[in-house]
Amino acid sequence: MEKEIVLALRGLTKRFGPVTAADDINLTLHRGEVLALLGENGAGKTTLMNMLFGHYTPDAGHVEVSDFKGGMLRLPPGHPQAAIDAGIGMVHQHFTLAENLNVVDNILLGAEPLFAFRRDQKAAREKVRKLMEDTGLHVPMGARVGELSVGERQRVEILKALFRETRILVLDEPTAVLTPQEADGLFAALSAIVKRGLSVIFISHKMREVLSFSDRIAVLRHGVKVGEMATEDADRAAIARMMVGAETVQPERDSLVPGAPILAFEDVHLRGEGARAGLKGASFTLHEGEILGIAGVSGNGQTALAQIISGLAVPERGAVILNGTPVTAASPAAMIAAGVGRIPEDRHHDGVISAMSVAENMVLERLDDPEIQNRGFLNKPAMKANAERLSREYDVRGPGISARATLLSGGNIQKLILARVLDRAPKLILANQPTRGLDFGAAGEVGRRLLAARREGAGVILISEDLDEILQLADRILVMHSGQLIETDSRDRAAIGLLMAGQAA
Amino acid sequence: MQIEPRQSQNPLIGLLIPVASALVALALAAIPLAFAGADIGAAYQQMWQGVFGSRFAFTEMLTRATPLIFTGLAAAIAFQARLWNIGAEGQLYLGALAAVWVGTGMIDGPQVLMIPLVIFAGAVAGGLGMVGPAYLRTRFGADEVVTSLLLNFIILIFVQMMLEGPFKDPMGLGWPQSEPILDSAALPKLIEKTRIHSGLILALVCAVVAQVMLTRSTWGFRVRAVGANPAAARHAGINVNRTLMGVAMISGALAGLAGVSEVAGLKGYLTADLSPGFGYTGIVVAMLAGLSPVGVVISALFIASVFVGADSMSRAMGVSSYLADLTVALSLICVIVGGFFGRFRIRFGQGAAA
Amino acid sequence: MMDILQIFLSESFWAASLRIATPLIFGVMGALLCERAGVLNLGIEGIFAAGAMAGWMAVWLGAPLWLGVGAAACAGAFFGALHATLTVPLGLSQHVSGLGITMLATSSSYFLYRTALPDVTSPPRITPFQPLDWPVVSDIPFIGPVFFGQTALTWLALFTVLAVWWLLARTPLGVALKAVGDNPDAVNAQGLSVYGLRFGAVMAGSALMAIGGAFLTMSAFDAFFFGMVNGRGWICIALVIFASWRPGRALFGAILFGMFDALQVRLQTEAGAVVPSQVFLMTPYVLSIIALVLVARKADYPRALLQPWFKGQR
Amino acid sequence: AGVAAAEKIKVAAIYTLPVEQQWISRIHKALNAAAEGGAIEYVYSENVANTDYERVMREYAEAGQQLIVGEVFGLERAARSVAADYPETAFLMGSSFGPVAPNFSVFDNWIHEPSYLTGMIAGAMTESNTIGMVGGYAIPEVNRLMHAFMDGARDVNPDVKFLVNFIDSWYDPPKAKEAAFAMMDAGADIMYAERFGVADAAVERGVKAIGNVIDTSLDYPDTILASALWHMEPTINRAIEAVAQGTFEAADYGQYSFMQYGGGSLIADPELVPAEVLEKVAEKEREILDGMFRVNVNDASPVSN
Ligand SMILES: Nc1ncnc2c1ncn2[C@@H]1O[C@H](COP(=O)(O)OP(=O)(O)OP(=O)(O)O)[C@@H](O)[C@H]1O
Ligand SMILES: Nc1ncnc2c1ncn2[C@@H]1O[C@H](COP(=O)(O)OP(=O)(O)OP(=O)(O)O)[C@@H](O)[C@H]1O
Ligand SMILES: [Mg+2]
Ligand SMILES: [Mg+2]
Repeated sequence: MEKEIVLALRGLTKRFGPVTAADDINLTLHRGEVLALLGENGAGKTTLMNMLFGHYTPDAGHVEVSDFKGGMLRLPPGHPQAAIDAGIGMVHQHFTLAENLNVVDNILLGAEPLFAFRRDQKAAREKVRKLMEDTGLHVPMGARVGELSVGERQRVEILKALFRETRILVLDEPTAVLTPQEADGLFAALSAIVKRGLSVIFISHKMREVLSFSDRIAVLRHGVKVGEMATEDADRAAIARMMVGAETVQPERDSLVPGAPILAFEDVHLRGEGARAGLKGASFTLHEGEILGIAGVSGNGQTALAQIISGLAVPERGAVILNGTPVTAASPAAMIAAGVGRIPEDRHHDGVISAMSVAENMVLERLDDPEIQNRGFLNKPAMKANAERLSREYDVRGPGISARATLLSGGNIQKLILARVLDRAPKLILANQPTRGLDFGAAGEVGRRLLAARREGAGVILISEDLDEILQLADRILVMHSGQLIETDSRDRAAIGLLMAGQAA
Repeated sequence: MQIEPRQSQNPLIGLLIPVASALVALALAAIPLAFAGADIGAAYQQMWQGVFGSRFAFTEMLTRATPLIFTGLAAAIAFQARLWNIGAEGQLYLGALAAVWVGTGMIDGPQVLMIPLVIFAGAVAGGLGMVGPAYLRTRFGADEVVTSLLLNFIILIFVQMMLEGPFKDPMGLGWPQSEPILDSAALPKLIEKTRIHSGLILALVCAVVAQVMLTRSTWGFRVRAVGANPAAARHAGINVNRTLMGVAMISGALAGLAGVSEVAGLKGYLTADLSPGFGYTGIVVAMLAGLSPVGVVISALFIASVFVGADSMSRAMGVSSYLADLTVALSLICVIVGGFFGRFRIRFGQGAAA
Repeated sequence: MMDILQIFLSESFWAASLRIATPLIFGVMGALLCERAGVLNLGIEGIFAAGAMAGWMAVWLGAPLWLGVGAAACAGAFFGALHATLTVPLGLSQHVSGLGITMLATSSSYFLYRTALPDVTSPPRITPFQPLDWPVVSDIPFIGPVFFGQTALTWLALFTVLAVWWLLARTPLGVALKAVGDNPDAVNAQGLSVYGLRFGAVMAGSALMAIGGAFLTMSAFDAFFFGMVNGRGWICIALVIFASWRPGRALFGAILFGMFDALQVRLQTEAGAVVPSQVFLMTPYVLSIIALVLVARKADYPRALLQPWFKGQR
Repeated sequence: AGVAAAEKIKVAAIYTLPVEQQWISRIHKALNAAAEGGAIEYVYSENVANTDYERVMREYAEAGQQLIVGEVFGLERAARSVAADYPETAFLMGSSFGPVAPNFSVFDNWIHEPSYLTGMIAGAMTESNTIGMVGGYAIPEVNRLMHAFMDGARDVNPDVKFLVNFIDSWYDPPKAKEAAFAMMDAGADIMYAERFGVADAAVERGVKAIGNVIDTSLDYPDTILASALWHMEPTINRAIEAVAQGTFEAADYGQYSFMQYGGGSLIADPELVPAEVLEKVAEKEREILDGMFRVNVNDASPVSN
């Protein structure tokens, strides 16, 4: 029996210049239903949700919500307040948090009357505390959001969306930065609320969550809704085919014999920043032709590890030996020169200069290369040729090589960085959360590239919170917890999960 | 209502908009003119005459633009690296002080030696004036907006002290001014009986060099990278602090050259009222030019034309000479708003028609 | 050394520090409001002049003093609205717009003044705010003259600090203002108007700046002069950063600067014979830089400062 | 020449500061008076930056102004070269240097004589033997008046001490006021008010003040003991007459600011200053007018003692 319709999108259309990001999309949502919205990077999912919530004014179409009395109410376009008043809560793909405010203030922002002489902090805190209890999403209430980890921030986003009498919750990639455990916790909590009548639209690239949590699946491709199905009738291959319009293959790891050691950490200590753990006596050795997977919940020392390999920091104690020579000074340039390729965790912050062109970003790390410059002057034709070749070889898609990198989608930015790093045939690759936020086609591509580099003899350090990814790509697995590394031979998800939580297997 | 970037850049619009903005600015200037009871038509004619009416008027405009090109370049280069140099005014005075220090008899020699020496001294002094704030930022995290701004006050007072002390012209009858620059160290005049001098050539050369360096050299690449995203630049192996210090030196040096040009090209000696705020106006010039060095030349010429034209007009019409600054301000605002309509368009309603 | 101690012990020194600080307090609070909302307002130097002129002119034309203060605030709000229009919905460069406003506000004030009073050879005077004469408390030694010998505008300045602090720390509006200066998307996503908040903050902040200007012509002095703002606006821009955008520290910074200036005057008088007067004139600025270097750490910059925000774009 | 006499002389003035500034206000006033008297047609530009000054001079000369008045302290050489380019135009400029033939005349505010006399009054009337002096910038025009004042005070009271302060601005009355307050705190009971703001501070503290250049006694009742006034009319009127008669030539008009020509005068408030002091001052004034006493000219920057 069909439940009542709480939300209907009617012919929503949005164009950005020549791009039609959403083309005449119709979608309905029922009470207590969980709808998964799928599609490749850039398919138009976020755009659609932004129209729903009033961030974007649609070029055509409108949004209707039920008015509780059996009728439908048309929302004024481009008006987030109206959406909020209608009981819609949205968790944005990119956090919409004020980092200078604490958790409670972020949640209360806009929820209390603006022009009041003072605020009832006590009652508000109580209400937030209760919400945390109800949802199982716990965050230190008084902490400034700027000091929280990404996972904690994601929880604040969700609490924010649920705080105001929400009956329709929109989640745009809520788990992209969560650990599997956190994600499971989130869905468990949400399921409870859904049972009480909450309707959910959620966007994700993680097939496992989609299949286990949603009731229905809608798929977008190039701004068009290409299909809808009940989750119970769906399987991975079918969904993938609908999303991409073709068959997809997952990367396969063939067996290789590792070569000589290229990087060794010997009892390395480095203080962490803020609440994050640093390294407390980490030791390991990486060989040529080997992918070393570092599993673990983010914030346990991964950042410190990455900083050292990136050349941004040197150990306070212990030794790092690269190609047989100890690393003594923090210098990214020296690392690059030594043949280390670094794929940073935060691609927007550390990976690209988004105000500069794609071509420029592709030579960012080789400004001294005589192929790129001549006596300090850039060789523009060479840069252009380089960018065209890399775009082709690594399938970087976007408005063109002279467009600013900000116009690329996240997946394409990641491909840009991969191209820049891998094209130099690095002997050592640091891949830090390389597939975050990518659709599985793009994520598969990253995996294939890393495997190809391994085949060429490179050693790879793969830091990831995605256990599936580690299990799929890594030759050896180290679990990181509280700044320490423990090697495990186990390939069992549960056993590794216990290590990640700091318990001996 | 929605603001959207224009998709295609219509070249006609690119040409039309600055012209339209200038016309709107002139129309707005009619308000104060009417308020002061002047004949508006005649006023516009006088304004045109004040810039293009004679060779003299035109050279005067170029003379006024010269220091603005230097200070505009100083701001443009620093701002490209997101180094907020608000201290061009002070650096200008440092450059001028250094120019009179070496140029008034400390040493003497032929022109080919003295002129480069004076220019070099001024550039180094101006550059050091910005290296200080840049160092305080990279070393202590002290915001360079504050330090470079406060340094303006300090340097100006310091210049006064020098002009009443060691730099004072003994023949100056007590007036706080430096000795005159030696003839061998003075920048040659370009046209006799006008004030236009070779500082203008130097400024244009600097603009072209800056343009080439910023867009074509690896140095310029690094500067832009550091400005746009210092974290990514550092991650990519660019030495951010060293780049910033270099930018500070060059930016300050350009501001210092403004001082050299004014003192060795125009006035011949240093007084504490050498600059009517060229350093601050330089920021406007640079931003108006979208931080492009060649654009700086154009916007400096524009600002100078409006000022000189309106100033001359206010005199001819017998209205308060504050009208000149008022007209410059109005033009500036109209031009940036015009620039906005060049880049964006405003759509009303749902725009479903398309 | 003895002399310096004596200066610090004298009540007149502290009274002077507070008096010198008063216009700065208004200015720094105004700049702080604007910047907290994400808008740098370099129009401050001109808005000071506009406030000085509007307040004075209103009183000179016969308005009561407080109406003059109101006129100044309106003038400030007007230029604030212009700056906000240019920088908030249109998202134009805050540097250029601010410097443009400084030019516009200054030159239009002078132009109006001169066109209204073409033939003055000596500046016309008004009867300014007088030091308040509080019963009893004015007679308390030290505290009395320092605090209770000030004019009503100084008290208003101190009250403004309290009000701004309260606004930011205790009210929902303040939370929203802080948020819009940090991440406008956060505010927008919660259904609040980014434009409205920024507009309001810039107008209110500019009104405060203008009252700072009015203090110069209606309390510190009784006539309007060309150029009498004399860089005070720029000092405020520096003080806001010194204060890490916090009202309490901004008050401290303003009074510190007032102290440096009051000290400078006294030292110059005492020791002007041995050291050039300029050495003393420099001290407030030099000490300010030293103070900044000492407190400088990663100040929590309003992250959205200088960043334009357009609805429906990323 | 007969025809020209009927026509008004075209006079333009160029000031580097606004016309309210004390110094400039005296020139402006004299020219306004001449304009009202019908002798001249008067236009002016105020607050002209030194960078722009030369252009303005040329513009006025090109526009056919017959007499150009102004002050060229910051650009002595440039101004003279402009004058050389327009030999038909008469220039009368405030300057520290001498005149240049054929058409560049100079003047300055030589009111050191009445300043000396006001110094005598201050010296006689101070009880704390401490006099405060607040100046704008330490330039010769200011310094020499301050020194004359100090000499006058020492003449009648050898024990008198001076506190000197420069505020580094022509126009910052609040700052001048603060400097004055500081001096009164340090014991000054008479203030030499070179800048706007000083007399205001004196009024607030009930202290007496000495005026300079302009008469402000009406603005500050019961405060201004005496003022050394500058009158530009003798200078301006002579120049206008010379232009009208076609006899203008390069000359130093500085002397017309002396008391002898009525360019400088003393005004004292008999209600505030005791008769015996006034008598002594009047005697000195006569000596000056008779040429029996010359006030020393000292351009060095004055300091506290
Ligand atoms: N503000 C904007 N300006 C211009 N184009 C935009 C804008 N936002 C989205 N687009 C366009 O909309 C299309 C869809 O983008 P959208 O962000 O909706 O993708 P998505 O499906 O959410 O992708 P992902 O899975 O990576 O989050 C893109 O191709 C892009 O061209
Ligand atoms: N301002 C913009 N103008 C034009 N196109 C844009 C703009 N922003 C994004 N796009 C386009 O939108 C598409 C998707 O963008 P989006 O940022 O949503 O990608 P994403 O994969 O979701 O990124 P992320 O990994 O950060 O989530 C891309 O094709 C990109 O070219
Ligand atoms: Mg998306
Ligand atoms: Mg995405």
